[in-house]
Amino acid sequence: MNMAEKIAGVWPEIALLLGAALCLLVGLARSVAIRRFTGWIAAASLLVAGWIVAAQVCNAGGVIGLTPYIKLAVVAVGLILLMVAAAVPVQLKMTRDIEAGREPFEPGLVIRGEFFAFFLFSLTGVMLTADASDLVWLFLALELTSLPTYVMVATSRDRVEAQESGVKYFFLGAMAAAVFLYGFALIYGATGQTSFSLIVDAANQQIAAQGRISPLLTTGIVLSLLGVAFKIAAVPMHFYAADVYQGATTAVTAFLAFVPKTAGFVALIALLGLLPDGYVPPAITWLLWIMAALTMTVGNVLGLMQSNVKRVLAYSSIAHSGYMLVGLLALHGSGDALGNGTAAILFYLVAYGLATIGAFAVLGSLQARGEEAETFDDISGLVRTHPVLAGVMLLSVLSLLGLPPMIGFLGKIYLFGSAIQHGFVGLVVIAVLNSAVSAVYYLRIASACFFGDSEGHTVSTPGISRPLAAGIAAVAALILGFAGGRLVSTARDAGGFPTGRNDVVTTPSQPPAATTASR
Amino acid sequence: MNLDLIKFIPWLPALAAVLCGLCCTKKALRCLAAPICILSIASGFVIAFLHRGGVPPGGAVVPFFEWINIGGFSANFSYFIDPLTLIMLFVVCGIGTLVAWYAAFYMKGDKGYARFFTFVSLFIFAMTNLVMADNLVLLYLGWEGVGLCSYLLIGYYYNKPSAVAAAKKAFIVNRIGDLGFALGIFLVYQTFGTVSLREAIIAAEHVSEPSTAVTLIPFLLMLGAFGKSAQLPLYVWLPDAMEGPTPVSALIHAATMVTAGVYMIARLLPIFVLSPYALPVVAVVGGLTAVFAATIALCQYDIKRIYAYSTISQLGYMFLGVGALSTVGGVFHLFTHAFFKALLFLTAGSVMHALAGQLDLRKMSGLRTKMPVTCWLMFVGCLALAGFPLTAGFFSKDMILAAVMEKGLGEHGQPLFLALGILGLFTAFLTAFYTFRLWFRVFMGPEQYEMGEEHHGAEEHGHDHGHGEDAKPQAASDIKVEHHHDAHEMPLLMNLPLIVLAAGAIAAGYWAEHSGWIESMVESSTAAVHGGESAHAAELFGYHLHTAMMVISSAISILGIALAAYFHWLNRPAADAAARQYKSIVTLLNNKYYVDEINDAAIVTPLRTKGEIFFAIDRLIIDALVTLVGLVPRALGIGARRLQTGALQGYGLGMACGAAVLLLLVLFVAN
Amino acid sequence: MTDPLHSLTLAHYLFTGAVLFVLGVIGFISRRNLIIMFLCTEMMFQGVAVTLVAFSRYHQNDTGQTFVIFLLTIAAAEAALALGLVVLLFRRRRTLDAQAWGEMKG
Amino acid sequence: MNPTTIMLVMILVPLLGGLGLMFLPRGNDSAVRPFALAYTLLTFALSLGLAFQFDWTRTQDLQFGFFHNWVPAFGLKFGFGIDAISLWLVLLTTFLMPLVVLGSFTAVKERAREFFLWLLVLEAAMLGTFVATDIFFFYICFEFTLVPLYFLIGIFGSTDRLRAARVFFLYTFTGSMLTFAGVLYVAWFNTTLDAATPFTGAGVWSFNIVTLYHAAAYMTVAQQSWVLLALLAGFAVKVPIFPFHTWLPLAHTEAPTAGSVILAGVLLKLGTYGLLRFAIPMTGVALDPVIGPVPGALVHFAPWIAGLAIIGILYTALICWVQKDIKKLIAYSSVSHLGFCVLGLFAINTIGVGGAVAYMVNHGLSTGALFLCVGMIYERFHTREMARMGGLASVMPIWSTFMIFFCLASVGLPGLNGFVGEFLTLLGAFTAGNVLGPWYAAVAGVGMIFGAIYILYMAGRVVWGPTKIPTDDHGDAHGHGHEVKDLSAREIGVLAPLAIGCLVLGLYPTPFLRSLEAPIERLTEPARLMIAARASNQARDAHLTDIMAEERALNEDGMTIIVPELPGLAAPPAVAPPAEPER
Repeated sequence: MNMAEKIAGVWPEIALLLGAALCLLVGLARSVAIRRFTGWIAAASLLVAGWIVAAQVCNAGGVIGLTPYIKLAVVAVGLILLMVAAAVPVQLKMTRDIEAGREPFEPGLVIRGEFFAFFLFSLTGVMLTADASDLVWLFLALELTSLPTYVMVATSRDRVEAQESGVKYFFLGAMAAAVFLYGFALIYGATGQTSFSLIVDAANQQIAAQGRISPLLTTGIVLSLLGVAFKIAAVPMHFYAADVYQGATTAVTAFLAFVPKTAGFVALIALLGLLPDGYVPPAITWLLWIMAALTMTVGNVLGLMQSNVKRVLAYSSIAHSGYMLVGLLALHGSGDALGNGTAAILFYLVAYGLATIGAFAVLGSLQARGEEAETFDDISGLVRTHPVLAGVMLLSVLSLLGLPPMIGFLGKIYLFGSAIQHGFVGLVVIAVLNSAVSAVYYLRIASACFFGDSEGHTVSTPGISRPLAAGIAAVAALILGFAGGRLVSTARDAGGFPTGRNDVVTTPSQPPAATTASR
Repeated sequence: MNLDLIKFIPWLPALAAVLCGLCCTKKALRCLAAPICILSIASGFVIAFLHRGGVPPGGAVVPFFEWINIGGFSANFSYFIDPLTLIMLFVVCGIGTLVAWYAAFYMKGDKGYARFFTFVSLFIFAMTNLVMADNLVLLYLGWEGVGLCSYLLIGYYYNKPSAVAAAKKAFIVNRIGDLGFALGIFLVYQTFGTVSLREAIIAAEHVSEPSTAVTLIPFLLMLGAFGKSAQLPLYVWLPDAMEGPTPVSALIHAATMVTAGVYMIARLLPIFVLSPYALPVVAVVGGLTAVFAATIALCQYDIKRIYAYSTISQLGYMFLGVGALSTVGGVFHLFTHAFFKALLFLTAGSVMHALAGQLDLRKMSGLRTKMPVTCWLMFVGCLALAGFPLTAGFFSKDMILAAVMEKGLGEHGQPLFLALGILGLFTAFLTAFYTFRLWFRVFMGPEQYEMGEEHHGAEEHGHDHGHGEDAKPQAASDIKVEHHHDAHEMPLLMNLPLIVLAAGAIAAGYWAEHSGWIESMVESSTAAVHGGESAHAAELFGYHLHTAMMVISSAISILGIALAAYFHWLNRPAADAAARQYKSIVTLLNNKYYVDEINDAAIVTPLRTKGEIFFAIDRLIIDALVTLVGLVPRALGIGARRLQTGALQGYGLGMACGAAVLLLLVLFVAN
Repeated sequence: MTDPLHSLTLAHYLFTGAVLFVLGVIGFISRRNLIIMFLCTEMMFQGVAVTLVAFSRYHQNDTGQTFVIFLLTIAAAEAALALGLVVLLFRRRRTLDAQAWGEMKG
Repeated sequence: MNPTTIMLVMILVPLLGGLGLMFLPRGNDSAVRPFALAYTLLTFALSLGLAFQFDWTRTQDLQFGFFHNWVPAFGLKFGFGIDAISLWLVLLTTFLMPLVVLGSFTAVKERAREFFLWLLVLEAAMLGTFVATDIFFFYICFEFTLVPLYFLIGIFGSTDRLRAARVFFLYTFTGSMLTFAGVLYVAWFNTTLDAATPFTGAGVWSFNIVTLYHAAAYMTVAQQSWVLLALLAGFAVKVPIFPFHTWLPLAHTEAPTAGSVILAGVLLKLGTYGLLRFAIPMTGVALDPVIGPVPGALVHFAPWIAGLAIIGILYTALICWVQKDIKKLIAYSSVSHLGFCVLGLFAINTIGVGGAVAYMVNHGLSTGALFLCVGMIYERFHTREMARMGGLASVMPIWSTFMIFFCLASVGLPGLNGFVGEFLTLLGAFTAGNVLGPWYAAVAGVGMIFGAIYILYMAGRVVWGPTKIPTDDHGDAHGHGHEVKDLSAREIGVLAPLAIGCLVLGLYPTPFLRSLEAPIERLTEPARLMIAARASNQARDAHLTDIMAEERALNEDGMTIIVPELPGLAAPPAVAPPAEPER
């Protein structure tokens, strides 16, 4: 694979980066009217990126491999996120004052342009993560995903909580980055390579020589997995999630719930792809097993204790990471049907993203006492004042709960089916019991909306984009539940190939033989 | 003769029930209920009568329509008709017609007039189904159906708590027996593969070596019979059942329904003989019940209760007879008993009617001048019940006693039956005594009486507001208004059925026995006793015994009557003195051996306590366990929450330690 | 074995890297000043860097050292971000004590 | 109209109709009611149409088969098809719904639009459950029934409604999540089978119930036990089988009348239906690697489950007796009654299972009607305390007549519908040698006595006895001073069809029962064969080897639903879904 091909693969990212740069430039303009364009620029660059991806997909004759799938998902969900985020900068008091002419213009304080730039940067990072075929690349892509989000969290909201979120997110993120970096170093140390395919070759040699991979390589992968677990908020790297989700403005929270998680799972899939086919050291199986069980349990039990909807959704986000970790265990599956954990995760990411963004968008569409709605009180009796939003919220939580016929249900079939196919029945039982626990807090949200009495202080925020985004996400979650066949087969195609070795993609090969390796 | 008409016998009353039910809705239609009901029952009688000679030997099956058919199991509405059925139909429809006739007057002015006849029609429907059933399940339908009607009619005065309680008790106690019956049906089905009476009987007759299961069948079925026919220990409901209107007591609780148990055993005799112990058990229970109930009847003061216990006692006789393999005697007694007991109840009803519901023996005396017809009608009934020579009761009771003694003294004399025979004679004495105690108390002696508070004959309207009904004063009914003034004789039309019954009570026994009708009927039905030789030998030898028994029981009966006359007519203070002297026995008997109290303490209260305990368990243990399971995640949440301190370093520590622990765990433990 | 420098093996470098990393972790947990905490994360990065360079030398290829270059770049970017954040925080609370930022919990 | 279309439309009418209610002009909620009634009536008419088109000569086949690919990659389909069991339950549902809607006309005053929306959506979900031939389509509808009822209880319930709704949802949801895992397991097992295995469509993911029946037969007993436990987790809670019943009384007491009627009338039957449709055929026969076919987990578990059912019958019956709230009494009685149903199911013979199905339908009618009766009382007096009322026979004679009638139906009086089910389930248990046996029936039969006790106790307190009209807190009698209105024509219209239904099914259930024979024989065949084989141990090997050989010889496609009028294709041979081939 030569440089030209490599660059050809990243045209969508280049489009996004250009868009980001343009946003930064336009954002410097003194005129409010001009600065308003930044959002549209972001949208346009996303559309362009999407068009490029679509063209690539058409050329390749379908979504082959995880990269185009992730890119398409990022573009699609990114557009919805953009709709949710469109109103964010306006919320900053300072920005409002400056725009109203009460404060003198100071570029550093008016973050409309930067916000969208960061937004695009982060999405670029996710796409690049999917492109990664080298540890260095992977590292850079992950950092590109994360760094902008630190800023977005800290500055998106004019409240002390946002800054608290920022500091926690940033510092812990840096620490986690160091952890996975250390893991990368060990992987490099064990194989002498950073390119994925070369690492796999080295690992295969180790297997050929010793019957197993070297402990150093195992340790490296384990450390990397642990570090990347921060991105998906998996135990034990989950501590930040609730605080950060709560402190950030709702639009950013929605962003956090999808974007870094996607990057994290792509990275995890890539890292596990470093293992030779069909070989998983027990250490890694155990690690994933324990992490999955702990993550979903901790997420769900903590979700029970909350009075803040955003925190509830944060813990739900942790729990869903736990479910998806179950899919990681089934990663080395055959390409067929349910057995493929990669495909299951890819599908679930979209399912989860739609549902959770729908829920956050509903929250973002409301404000109570001048602040964003975020407590149960704020959404109490929502059905009386905003029946449509209440309905959207209901659909979203039902999908999160995995109740048929929402898309979340299909996602669960896929994930748990793949795990069962790989013999992880015990884990699936834990997972379904966890789903039952999660019903408690999802129902709390639903019952607050439908059974509570409205105190009347909750009003909707100006603008149509957020309710629209919420509606689109929820309806998509519903429709894809009924008509999810296409998405499932796309995910299956996408996940049906060994990951992280993009060169394989260009030489269409048979999927690895079905291995129903059960423990 | 075409048997097709037979199947309408139950369904005409069913139609009548529907029509009467419709009559309930409009006040103007109410008076139509009685004629409809009487007509439907009477036409049943006529149909049965038309077929009196047309029944083929061995019976015939008249299919009507399908009922329950699944997986090889089949139970349909199809009717089996043989002489035994005919006897029962005569009793049910005949007595039914007369009682309904009587009730048409007796119940006049009652708010629930139409309702009453609805239930009566329904009862006849169920009862005819019972006696005509071709299969056990249909028999069970009739069985439970009559129980239901009994329930509805006992609770007829539904505003009266005691009536409601009595109704409930009747239904539930019957259910206990019914469970045995149902299990018996199951066992029959499992053993013989059919619930058809005829097929089961044929199968039973071909059983050469009865298995345990087969010998169990009669005991289960027996349980049902004991419940329905108020035998020990399931008799408790019948005395309370007297809360119902008196015609109901006459029809259901004396003449027809309660004899269903006897009918069933007679009908299924071939199955009962499969177990060597089944019939002796029936006989023992019958004999004991007879004497047990008779002793209680001695010391009761409520007229209807006395008759109720007497009914139990007489039913005991029937069981004794059937148990002694004298189905003829059992059915014969059933037949005669229907006449005189219905007569007794109806005359008691007349007395009540006259005295505004007064039922207490101690509060009435010397009514013979006020109510001469009733007085002598009841006298006839009493004679028959007491087994006075040549009355109906005399012949049938004698046949039973003779059969029992025959088994006791015959060739293979069994001491058990000898004892039962003596017990039977003793009961006969008691019967004569308490029967005439009642009659002498009510009709002889100085004329004095107190009026009752009247809940019989007219419904207490209680809270009738908002119903557009008669206001309270009128509700007490026209008849009642004049009753408050004085006791009086009943109108002739009302006494007409009583006269018919009285005629039966006197003549039915002689006729049925001496024309050989009853014997030929029973012997050509499934109740026929096969075992020719011993029957023959008994007949030879028993002729003398029979005569002897006639003499003995006549003497006993007359002795009883005389004693009653002395104590309760000629020298009432002597009776009081005797009662004082044996106070503890009298109290015991008056309180019916405290059986209700014992049942209450031994069964009802513990069960109810169990209910309370279970309910507590349900809430405090099972539900609490569920809640506890539900609390597990919450407890975990509380634990996990302690780690979410909000402090940056704390999180860092958590992450570092967590990662380190996991790393070490998987690297060193898992590998 | 006479010259200590010649007796330095891969293990020594790795050990140094690991020590740096762990010291960084410990520092991060135990220090309360935000700037020092950030420097501790930098120390963790440097531990990784040392490890990478050592491996690069061991494997006789340059990939590891290339990696380090990128690592340092990212570290610089993070530093810039950190300083911006610290300024923002200091403006808000007039303190750099990490404990001041613990409103949200549970 | 094409019956398949009728079936689809029948499900869509309430679903779309319900959603359509949202688009009626706002502010005029009373207009919603006739619409809701019309939709349910239309659904009923359609279901009758379906019954007329149904081929009653082959009731065991899943007729009008039709499927729409949902997620082809997993083999998920929206598969429709009905046999006689489904059809009767569909008819029960569609029959009850108009009555429920009619019965709720005055009970629901606020948010009527939402109320009828949820009611109609619930109907669609229930119908979907009964017509599903794909286990996940079944599961979807099964699960989705929770949502409407959750809202019906939570919005329109009594005082403790929030807790009741939550407990109801969580309890049943938790159970059915385990079922979910079990179903996935079976489907996965199917994919591991050798491709030559007949009927199973091996190696391919499929959730077709018939395919899974066959696949499950190749499991070992241990595997099947887990599957059965997983299925039970969902269905036993739904039924509910003791000791998983505690949610039911709570849900019933708090639910609005309509919710209670549907809950008792149809939703509980989803549990028993699930057991019959999935647990019994799937776990009847297992494969031992050495011996060959052996009795499946069902046969091993049946006595235990039946034991629980019996405990439930007696235990809850006694609890009923000490209740003070009529509705709670009836709610507990449901647990007791459903115990008979479960007992019949696990007798695994035609009589017992037939009785259980009859029980499902009959209980739906009689208990549904009782809840309606209680609802009418509650609407008048705003209380359900038995201590506060009595002797209503004298003020509400029509109501009392109905009440007594339905009480008697519920007690199992012969001639009314309750008897048929009760008698047959007990008979089935009694004659189920090698599985249950006489003792089971004998002990369960005590429930008949207790049943009479508590029902008559209730009737004795409410209908009979001295008249007592409940007074409200101010001491005034409810129902506008002293006027206590007896049933209106509308209310009679609600109860009368139910009463007629009870009577017809009580006196002439033969067509109903006959139609059940074939499907039940088919569903229970594996288990029955195994039980029979166990009985005659000698004959076992030869006999079953024959069967397996025959089955292999038949080696046909696993898709056994009959697809009528498939264009361009001759109608496929009516491969009915035999668990084992016809002999």
